[in-house]
Amino acid sequence: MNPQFQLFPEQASATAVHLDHLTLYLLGVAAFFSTLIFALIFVFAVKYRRRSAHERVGEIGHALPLEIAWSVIPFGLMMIMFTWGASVFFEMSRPPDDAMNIYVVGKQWMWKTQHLEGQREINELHVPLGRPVRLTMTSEDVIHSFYMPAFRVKFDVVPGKYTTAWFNPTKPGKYHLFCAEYCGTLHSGMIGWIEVLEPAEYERWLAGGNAGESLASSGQKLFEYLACANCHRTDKPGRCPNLTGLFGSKVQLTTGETVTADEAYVRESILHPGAKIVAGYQDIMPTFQGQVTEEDLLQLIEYIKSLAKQPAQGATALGAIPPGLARRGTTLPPAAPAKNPKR
Amino acid sequence: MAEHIVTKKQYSFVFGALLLLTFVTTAVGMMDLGRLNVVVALVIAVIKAMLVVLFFMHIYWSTKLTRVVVVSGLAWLALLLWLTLTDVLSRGWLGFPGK
Amino acid sequence: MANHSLALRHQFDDVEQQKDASTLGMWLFLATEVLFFGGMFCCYTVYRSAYPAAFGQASNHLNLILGAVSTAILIISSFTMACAVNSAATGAKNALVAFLSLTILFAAAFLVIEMSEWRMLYQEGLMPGFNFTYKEIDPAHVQLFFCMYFSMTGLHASHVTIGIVILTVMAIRAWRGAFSPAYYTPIEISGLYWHFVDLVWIFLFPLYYLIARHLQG
Amino acid sequence: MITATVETKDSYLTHEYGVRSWLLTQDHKRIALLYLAAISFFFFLGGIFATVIRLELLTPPGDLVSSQTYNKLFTLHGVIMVFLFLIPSIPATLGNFLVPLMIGAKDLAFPKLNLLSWYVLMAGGVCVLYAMLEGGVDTGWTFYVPFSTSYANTYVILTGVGIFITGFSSILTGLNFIVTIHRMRAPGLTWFRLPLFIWSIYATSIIQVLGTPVIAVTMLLVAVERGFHLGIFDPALGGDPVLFQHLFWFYSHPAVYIMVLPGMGIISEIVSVYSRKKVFGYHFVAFSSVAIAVLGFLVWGHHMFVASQSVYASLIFSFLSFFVAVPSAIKVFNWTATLYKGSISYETPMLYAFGFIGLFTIGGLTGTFLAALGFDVHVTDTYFVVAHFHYIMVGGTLMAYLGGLHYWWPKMTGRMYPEGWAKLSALVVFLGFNLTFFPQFIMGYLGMPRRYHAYPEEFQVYHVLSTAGASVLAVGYLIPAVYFIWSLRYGKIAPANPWNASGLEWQTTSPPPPENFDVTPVVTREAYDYSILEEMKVG
Repeated sequence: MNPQFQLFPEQASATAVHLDHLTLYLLGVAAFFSTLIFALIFVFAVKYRRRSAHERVGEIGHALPLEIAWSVIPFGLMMIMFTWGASVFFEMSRPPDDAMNIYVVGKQWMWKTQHLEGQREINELHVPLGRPVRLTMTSEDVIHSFYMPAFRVKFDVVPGKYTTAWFNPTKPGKYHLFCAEYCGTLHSGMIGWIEVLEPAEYERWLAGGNAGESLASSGQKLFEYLACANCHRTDKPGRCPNLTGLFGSKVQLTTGETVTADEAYVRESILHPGAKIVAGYQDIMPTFQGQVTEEDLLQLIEYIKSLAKQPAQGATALGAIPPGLARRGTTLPPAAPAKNPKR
Repeated sequence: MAEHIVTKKQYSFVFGALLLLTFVTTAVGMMDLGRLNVVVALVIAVIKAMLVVLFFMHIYWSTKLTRVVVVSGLAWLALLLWLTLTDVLSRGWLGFPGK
Repeated sequence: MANHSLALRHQFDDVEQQKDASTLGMWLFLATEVLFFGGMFCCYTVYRSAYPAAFGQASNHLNLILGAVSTAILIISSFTMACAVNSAATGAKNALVAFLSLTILFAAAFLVIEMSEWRMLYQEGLMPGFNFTYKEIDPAHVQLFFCMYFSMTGLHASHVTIGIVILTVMAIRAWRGAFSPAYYTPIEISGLYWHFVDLVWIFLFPLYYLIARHLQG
Repeated sequence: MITATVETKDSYLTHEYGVRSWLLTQDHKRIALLYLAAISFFFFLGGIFATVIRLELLTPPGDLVSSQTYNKLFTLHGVIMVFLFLIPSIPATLGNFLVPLMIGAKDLAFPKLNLLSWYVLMAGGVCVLYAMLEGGVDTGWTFYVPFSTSYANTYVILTGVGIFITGFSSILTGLNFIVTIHRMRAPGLTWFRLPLFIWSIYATSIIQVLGTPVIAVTMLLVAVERGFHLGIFDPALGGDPVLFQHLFWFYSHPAVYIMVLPGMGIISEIVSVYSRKKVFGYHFVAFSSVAIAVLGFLVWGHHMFVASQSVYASLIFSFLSFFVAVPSAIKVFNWTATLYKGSISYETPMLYAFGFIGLFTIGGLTGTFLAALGFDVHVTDTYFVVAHFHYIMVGGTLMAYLGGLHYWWPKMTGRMYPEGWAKLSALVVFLGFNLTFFPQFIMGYLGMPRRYHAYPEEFQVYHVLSTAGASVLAVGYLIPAVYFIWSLRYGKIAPANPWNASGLEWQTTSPPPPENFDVTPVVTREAYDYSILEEMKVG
């Protein structure tokens, strides 16, 4: 599969094909202009070589139409590059709705991947053929970059936030996974393999081996273990917002702003609870920084996501705050009925 | 125009205005005007800065070249802020983390 | 005429050219300085737009009165500096020395106030890297506010200190009679530098002391 | 005007003797030679690192040096080549020597500041060298946070301070040039009679003055954050590592133009002289330099398409990036058109100029590839990028620098270099360069990430080719080093104007007297007017 001498990388996704078409256009433009320049230089250099010390030179100082032509024509060609490049980029940036989600955590110097079904891998990723895969990625330490040349996919994995990449494998096989952002001593050892399996084979792989419980249920256990459920109750009004139906909804904050409860929001709420406080609630939640790992966070997020898919149980929580909990230094508007959860 | 000597009297007027504006901006800072606080504070700061640049630093009487230098310094700063904020403020517009 | 031909350096044709060159050089240096502080202003803007509530929270730990007073003091020093330039241009040597000394004095007073504010923040446990014990709302981003506060006021304070050194040298030279209405470019460009230091503070004051006060979450 | 006097005149080289006369000189020509000595040292030091890197990459496993050492090697190669060689290279040596001469001035506006700039560069260099001797630094020349602030265990602060200091050298040099070009031109030397080298140096100085302070303050923040354990960029404390990248590239992208713009100026001079024609489209070439300097500040985000910058910002940066390509293309076309109906001779500087135009064309075109969003996603942080920027920085800047050094060597030293050897070395450099870096384009598109100590076997073919090329290239750089030094003593005595050029710098003796000109020249013609030389010869 990997010949010792190749000029073009493997094309294992539809995006790869689209990108390679763009590449051909770019190469065509480059070939045309470099050939033109090289040929002109060569021809002029030979034809007008100096034959005597006093020969007359042609006096052409400038020519406006020529200047305009060689400014406008390359610019036109470059605007095609821009538009084409942007359209491929949008394709790369927008995972389809039906994509299966896989979580990736980078750390010095390994890749940890988690399937929703619970399988975890290190420096490997098994995916089924023909199904779009969406990666939600973060890093435990420094910036890494998840790079799969065969799919033409690369995106930085940044500590403190989530990033997204996606691909749709169209060819079974084993492909390189690289870290493309320099991350320290063993940067070149932070490599692995992506294995694209036939769907049936993938199901077999999922069923066997280290399959544990699903990410969401690991998250639920963690939720209970960390005693989150003491305040974030789903059965009756609690001191903290009800998390049912939270994920993906709009949340009104005490500052009057509205934010969408996405992965980043949930993550920030667990680590920096005071940063965004839901209208109608107090800043009473302790930080969990240092107590949960990035992988734990992803499990918690998956659990909270799973709550969003279930119909909300019981009535929406009413945010009544015991007066004793009001804390010095926080000025909050009078408690209002909160439809939205908080941290 | 070899030299334009600004008199102490002219300086005194500018000085008075600057002190007054400092007082006003502090007083307004103590009131809660919501979003207006930012606007007022920055507008007053810009007015004060202009007074200093124009009169204390003699830009009002200076050559075109000096003005170009001043404007470029500020324009480049605006560039840095503008293009950085282009990214920071538009994060997440596509609806996917990191996009 | 003999007086200032001594001050003419060999690479210039005449005094006018030399003065123009020095002034232009100083302005270019100030343009550099704008971008030098600009990097930090950019960080401030990004973080303030991201965490307005924490910035409001943190801003309330600064002493507004001290901030306003130090602003006024810097403006006074700018005024005395402008008067120094005027005295140099009119050849009033004693007034020049006096105004330069006053400027130095006010600059020193500014530093004293600033150091006392830093000391108070240190004691309150609000100095990241040295003593940061803040545990209330959103400590991480309050920390960020104080990181930016100390970086920017620290950089500004170092400029004030350099300014004091420059002005001291100028005052000594003026006292020895180095300047005349025909040649006082060094005074003029030191003045430009000093006004720039004032300008930076004119923006630091509202950004840290004023505009975030009422934004707490 | 063309003085052919044989009498031995007082020159800046013989005016004074002794180490003190050099180390305390305020003569821009002597300071230029101080820079030349310093940056030559840094170039060969950086070159040694490059050699070890290429040798390590000969085989797929990391077997020659440890990965930690390898990381330090490419970091120091980058830091030294970028901050201590390329950025000071053309402006501080050739620019320093030529700006006053070309505009008919006695010196730069601020000679003391000029000397100070050299000492500041040396101070920064000493910091970096000390960090290197103490154990080096392994963050990459980009110092990305949070690796540099929280995870690296090497001498980050010392190196960062070194870069902070060298930044001021660059700022002061640029400031000096701008003031000099504005205020000290000879009578009659209007803006549109200036040599194009002056235009390009002017444009470069704009970037130095307005861009460098931002990298300085960024390195300062990194040092402060690391030194005091603050959280300015640290995501664990709410900071934003991508903000660091914005600040870093705000300078470091325009820095590429600090490197290549002066090179373009040199090429304009050389192409004109050896084809005995005015530069085609003088105004376009002149304004394109300023346009590149300004537009260069609008495009830094194209280094961050996959860095989790917003898609919208990426679109804007990509769009703006294509605008920089237009003035670059204008220059290439105008140089080519200058050759048309010229009277072309092939002295060494002209060979380097041909090399520059060819390699810059490839470097520039691949640059537009990288500005195209989708394409960049695949090749960023791979060898494709490595190849691209070496085509610009080595194929462009270094070729121009060597061409300029040959062209003005007679003026600087009063001696001719050996033409035969020089032509040979130009050829060796060109071939060696292409063999080294062209395979890296292919390797990059295949997916070989940069900064890899060990790599999968399928890339070995290209690495072997690249290493072979690097050894040829090393020979190509050593030959000039030898014959330049040789020529100082044994080279033919140079006449005042060996190339029959028209610039003011050729109208004084070689080497020039300490005050540059016996009489301040008065300019009455446009640049590159060779007819006057012909008239004088015939008449």
